[in-house]
Amino acid sequence: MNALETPRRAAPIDRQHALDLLYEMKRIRRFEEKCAELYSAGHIRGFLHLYIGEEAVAVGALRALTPDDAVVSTYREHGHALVRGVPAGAVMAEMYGKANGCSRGRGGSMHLFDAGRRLYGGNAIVGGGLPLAAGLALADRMQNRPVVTACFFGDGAVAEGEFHESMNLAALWKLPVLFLCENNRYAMGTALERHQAQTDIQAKAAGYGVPAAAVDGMDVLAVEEAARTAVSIVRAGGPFLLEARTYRFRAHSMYDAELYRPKEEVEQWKQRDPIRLFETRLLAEAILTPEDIAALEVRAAADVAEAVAFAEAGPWEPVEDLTRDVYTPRAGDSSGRPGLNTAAASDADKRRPRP
Amino acid sequence: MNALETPRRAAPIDRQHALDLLYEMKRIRRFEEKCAELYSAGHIRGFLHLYIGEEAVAVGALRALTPDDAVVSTYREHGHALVRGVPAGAVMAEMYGKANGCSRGRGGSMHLFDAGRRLYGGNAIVGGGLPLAAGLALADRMQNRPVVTACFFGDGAVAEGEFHESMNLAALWKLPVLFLCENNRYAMGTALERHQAQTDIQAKAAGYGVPAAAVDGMDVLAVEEAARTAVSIVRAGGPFLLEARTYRFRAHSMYDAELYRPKEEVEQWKQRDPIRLFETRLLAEAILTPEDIAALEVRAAADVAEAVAFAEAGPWEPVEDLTRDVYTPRAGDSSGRPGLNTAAASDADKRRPRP
Amino acid sequence: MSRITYREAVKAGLREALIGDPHVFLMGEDVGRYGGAYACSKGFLEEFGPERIRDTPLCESTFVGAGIGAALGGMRPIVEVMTVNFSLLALDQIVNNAATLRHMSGGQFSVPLVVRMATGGGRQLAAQHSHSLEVWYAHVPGIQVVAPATVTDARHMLGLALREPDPVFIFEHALLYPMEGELDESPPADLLHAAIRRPGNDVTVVTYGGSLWKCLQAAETLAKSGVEAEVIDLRSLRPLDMPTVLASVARTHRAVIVDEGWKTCSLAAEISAGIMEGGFYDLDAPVARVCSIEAPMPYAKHLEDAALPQPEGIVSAVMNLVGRHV
Amino acid sequence: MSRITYREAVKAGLREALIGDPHVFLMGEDVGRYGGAYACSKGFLEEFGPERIRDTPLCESTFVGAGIGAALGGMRPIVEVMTVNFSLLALDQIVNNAATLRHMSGGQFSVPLVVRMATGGGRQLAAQHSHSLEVWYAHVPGIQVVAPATVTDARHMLGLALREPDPVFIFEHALLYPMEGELDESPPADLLHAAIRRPGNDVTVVTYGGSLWKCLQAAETLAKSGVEAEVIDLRSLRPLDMPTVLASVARTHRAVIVDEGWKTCSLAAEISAGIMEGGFYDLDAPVARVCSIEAPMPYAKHLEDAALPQPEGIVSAVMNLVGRHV
Ligand SMILES: Cc1ncc(C[n+]2csc(CCOP(=O)(O)OP(=O)(O)O)c2C)c(N)n1
Ligand SMILES: Cc1ncc(C[n+]2csc(CCOP(=O)(O)OP(=O)(O)O)c2C)c(N)n1
Ligand SMILES: [Mg+2]
Ligand SMILES: [Mg+2]
Repeated sequence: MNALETPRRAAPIDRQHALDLLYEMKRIRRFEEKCAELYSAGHIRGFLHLYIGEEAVAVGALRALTPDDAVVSTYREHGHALVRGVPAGAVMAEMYGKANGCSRGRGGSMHLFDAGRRLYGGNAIVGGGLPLAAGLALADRMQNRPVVTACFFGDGAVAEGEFHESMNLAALWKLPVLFLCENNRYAMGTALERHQAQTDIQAKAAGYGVPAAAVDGMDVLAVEEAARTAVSIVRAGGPFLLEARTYRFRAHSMYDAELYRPKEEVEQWKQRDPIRLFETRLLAEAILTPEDIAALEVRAAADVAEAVAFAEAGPWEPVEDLTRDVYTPRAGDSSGRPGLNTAAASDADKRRPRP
Repeated sequence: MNALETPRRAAPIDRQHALDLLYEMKRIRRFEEKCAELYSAGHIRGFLHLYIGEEAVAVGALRALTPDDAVVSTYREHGHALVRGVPAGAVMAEMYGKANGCSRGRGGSMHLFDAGRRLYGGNAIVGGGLPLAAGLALADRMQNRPVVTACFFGDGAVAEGEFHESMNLAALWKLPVLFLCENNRYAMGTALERHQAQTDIQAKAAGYGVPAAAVDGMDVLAVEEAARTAVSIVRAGGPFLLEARTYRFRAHSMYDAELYRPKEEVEQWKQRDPIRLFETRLLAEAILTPEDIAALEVRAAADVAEAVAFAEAGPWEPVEDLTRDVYTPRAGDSSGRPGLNTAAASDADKRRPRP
Repeated sequence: MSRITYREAVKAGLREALIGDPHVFLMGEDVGRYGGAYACSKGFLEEFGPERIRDTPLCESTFVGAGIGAALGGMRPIVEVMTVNFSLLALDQIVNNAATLRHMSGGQFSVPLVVRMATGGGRQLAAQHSHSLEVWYAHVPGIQVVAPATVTDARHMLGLALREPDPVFIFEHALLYPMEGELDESPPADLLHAAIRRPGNDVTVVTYGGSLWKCLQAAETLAKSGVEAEVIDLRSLRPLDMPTVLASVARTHRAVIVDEGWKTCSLAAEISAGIMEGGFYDLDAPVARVCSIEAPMPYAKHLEDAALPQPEGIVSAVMNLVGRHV
Repeated sequence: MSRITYREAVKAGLREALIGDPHVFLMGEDVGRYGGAYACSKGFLEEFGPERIRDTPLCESTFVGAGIGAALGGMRPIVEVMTVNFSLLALDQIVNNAATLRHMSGGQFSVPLVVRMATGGGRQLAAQHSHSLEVWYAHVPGIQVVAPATVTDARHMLGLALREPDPVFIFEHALLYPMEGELDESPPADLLHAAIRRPGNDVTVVTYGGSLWKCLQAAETLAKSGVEAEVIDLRSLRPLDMPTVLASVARTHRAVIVDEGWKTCSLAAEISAGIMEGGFYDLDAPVARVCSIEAPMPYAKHLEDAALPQPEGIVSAVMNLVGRHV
């Protein structure tokens, strides 16, 4: 195992802080276990990529951000969305394809968006979010907003040209991007050693003069601390590459037979389950009691049940609205320009109100 | 100036070797000076990118290859083609657009090809040749041919995703590619510092676990030596990144007003003109006489004059052959398939003989 | 005749190719250990070894470009781009190298490369994973483009593609992999000709790939109303077999094109323009197109269904043309 | 009216945009120190400073993607992709992000991005530098595509594009930059309508961009033979102003489309299909297309000339249609 062993911190852990972190991780876990069930039952469709095993990364890292910061994510982003504050009901409804979903049912599991929380998706193209993050950071900087853009991507994405190009651009222009690599050691069925010539991902940052660090992605406190340090560097004026070393416990997606890795490897990593690890420590250090933990379980389960109910109760978007939002409605014109509404003009173009 | 100072070698320089290198450099210089003239006269058209100032790189580096090795080049490739052995007449005729050109007048200055000499172009897309080089090297390795593919590219190309992807793939699969960066400090009008966050290009190789070196690209002997070392490493089984630090003395192309760099900088670099540098040394070490050098000049001028005559005398390809070689002629069928020759089928598809 | 799935057919074609020529190798994301995103190469790594079944990193531009280079270098690569959606990252290599190298070099090189990819929507994969961009490929001289719609074509088109000296792009509609069908004993003679999948004299329905089955279903419905549709499966998208289309239109005098791409600047537009040019005087009514709604593909099933061509839409387009109503 | 070059017009439009809105900035390869590959931003770096005139490294996918991100983040980026040829490297960002983000997010975001690029052949730049891929862009819902053919449009389309809330792609034919023309005092009212550049009643010639001037030249020649061609400049390639085209065809009963793209699956095909659908009963003859020969562009001038649409070819296509010969 490559995951870093982080030394125990001397400072005692604050009880409320511990409760918050543990709850967030449990809520993601519970939420996704439910998703898997709902997928089997046919309520969720398309691709579903579970984050189970990697919860400490989202929970630790996103703590380091303020609400004004921006987040760019991947298709394995339920955890990111939930921690960022997107209501679980809106996320679940999105996966149901309901109009009360956080993307109005247009996006599904891979395309969770929340403008109010500066969550810019949800991107199903591996590496596709990296240039967006550079641009968002540029916009913030040009508008003198002292904020950071956190960009999540997997180890697999590191091989794509966009990683290289975006790191270079962000470094050149000193853009406030936190490049956050969730290294779960696999790109679908391709192990890290078979897709990266240099498997020490954070070491690649030197090629761009970018500071970097790796952190044990199974230790939520370590992730949080590393992210805080990274964010403060980014906020002071330039990119940082943080590599969180983690592991996904489940299949790549719901269609995956997992032929590419031995069961024992998975079992070994499960010994370092970020939730169990944290619980064990909190109990050992007598910060929480078993009853505290049981209460969190109950709360997480209730939240997820509520989310499902919200999704179940949600309306379907009317089919007539199919081409809505292909283009932005133009102010002061709702009628469209009849002159352009011909058979050859597309339905979308037809519908679209023009200035 | 960033160019490396290379210590004088102790071993004396062989006279014939010196004559060869110097002649090759002079021939390129002369050839390209003529190209510039012919461009102004309208005989050469399109984009013309001169290599003047960078001659030591092609001359030194290509010496390290055998005829069985492969070469992938850029749009600034007259020097590469000439040193590789493509007859100057065929190169010149190509720039005239004549049928006796090395690409039958289809390619022009940016697309010199020579199958017999394993010169795979001539690529006008910056970075476009890098994946081809990886593939050629893969093919050689899979067919147990103990050869190397040398891939030239500029400092500007290093920013493109293909550089990153190709380095990673070549390193992962231990492909015999010599990545040869001609760092002339500018990508068109953009200086190295403004397009690379890490200006020490060879240092980027560490991100892929690839061995690398930088060499003074104005010192033809140093380039040759570095290339020989690099090629022996590649031949033994894996990629190498060699960065040759050089400078182009002329405009990026014939259209460039050179607003982006001070004249003094150019003048300073011209002090390190690879031809003058080598001549001065050869004279100082009494390896050549001024008469030797004058004789080379005469020979180079004659060769170039002959090339121009060859080009001038060349035929134009008949317009009827315009769609020839869009597809490969199919063996045993010259008639085409009349059934498919309709108005809607393209002219190219029409012409094409089918199996 | 035997009944197999489209996936098995693709797999059998690949296996035959790998067994038949030591220069053939398969390269792409997850073709090895994972067994292929659509399980078309399951077991191949064990059977043919890692030299010939090559898992690539995520780098579409480079592994497609490396396929072009390997083809130049004497190998016979089959590159799998997992889906057409990701091929957007490789278009520079395809358009500027694969399609041009022969012509640009004055005929010195060929690029004997086969690229396979899954295409199409209908699986609730939303806007970035549901493209049907065959029309873009069909626009590019220097390459061939085919779309196997039947298990027989899925079984044999790869072998035919490997006989071509130039780049061939094979588009497999992702919805077809689990589809079962009868495998014809006799392989198709070539890649180039369209096939009449259902004869009829009242209207010509031109389609390809995954839409074929919707068209055949629509034709059954139409037959109940006494309208006999001739359904043409283009098979090859470049070059286009317009003679087969025009001969049919000369008989039926009406045509509907069904294409899962967005309508504007679609492959359907090219067929319509081709009929305009070669069959104008045969037409009793304007050629109609049934394409996808011009919107990024939505995730929700009811919206996706409404966005894609469906048998009902095909039926009513035909009924409009023949001047009747269902 | 004043006489200026197309380059000066583009430059004046850019300058106005930069002066008018502090959120506007220009980004791309060599837009700053070099002054733009086509000198359209010469002097801007000095005038507006390096924050707003940003030279990017060579990384088309990332700087276009960064433009999308900056637009999401509240800026008003103008991204210059030096030429359409290099935009192939950015198509994933364009198709999968710029065109989809609004719809995919359920309308939460707009992408107010303008991308400019040079397009077309005719300068002996050979196969990789002579593409006319406007048709690919015109296929994609979620974006707008325009092609200024006149100095007036070159001057004003950028400003109009900056009023649109969604991504607009501006294609400038590279041969036009040095062209002089009269600048109309009154700017065009919108981006969306086609313009009749020459009225006529015998045939409709539909075109856009660099080909407009070849069509006008052909129309002059035709006029000498007594054939009056109406020349329509599409201006907007997405959406297409088919009503203007159809109204013209309803008068002339004949149409020729002139498009520098390769013929198969061209924009010309879409116009032809659109006339099929909306103007079939008006036609006296099938719509014809004059496009580029389907081959990678050769370098040699005589071959390139033969590959591209030329006035003579347009004249003879029209003469074929009207049943006369020159
Ligand atoms: C450009 C692109 N290529 C291929 C795919 C198919 N694909 C989806 S996820 C994935 C693996 C990505 O691995 P990684 O970046 O490590 O993320 P993880 O799934 O491990 O979180 C692949 C190959 C894609 N979505 N986009
Ligand atoms: C993908 C791509 N983008 C942009 C261009 C336009 N262009 C041609 S050469 C060049 C600069 C390349 O610089 P470098 O790689 O350093 O090579 P050099 O010209 O210095 O030899 C640019 C931007 C191109 N040809 N291809
Ligand atoms: Mg991973
Ligand atoms: Mg350079």
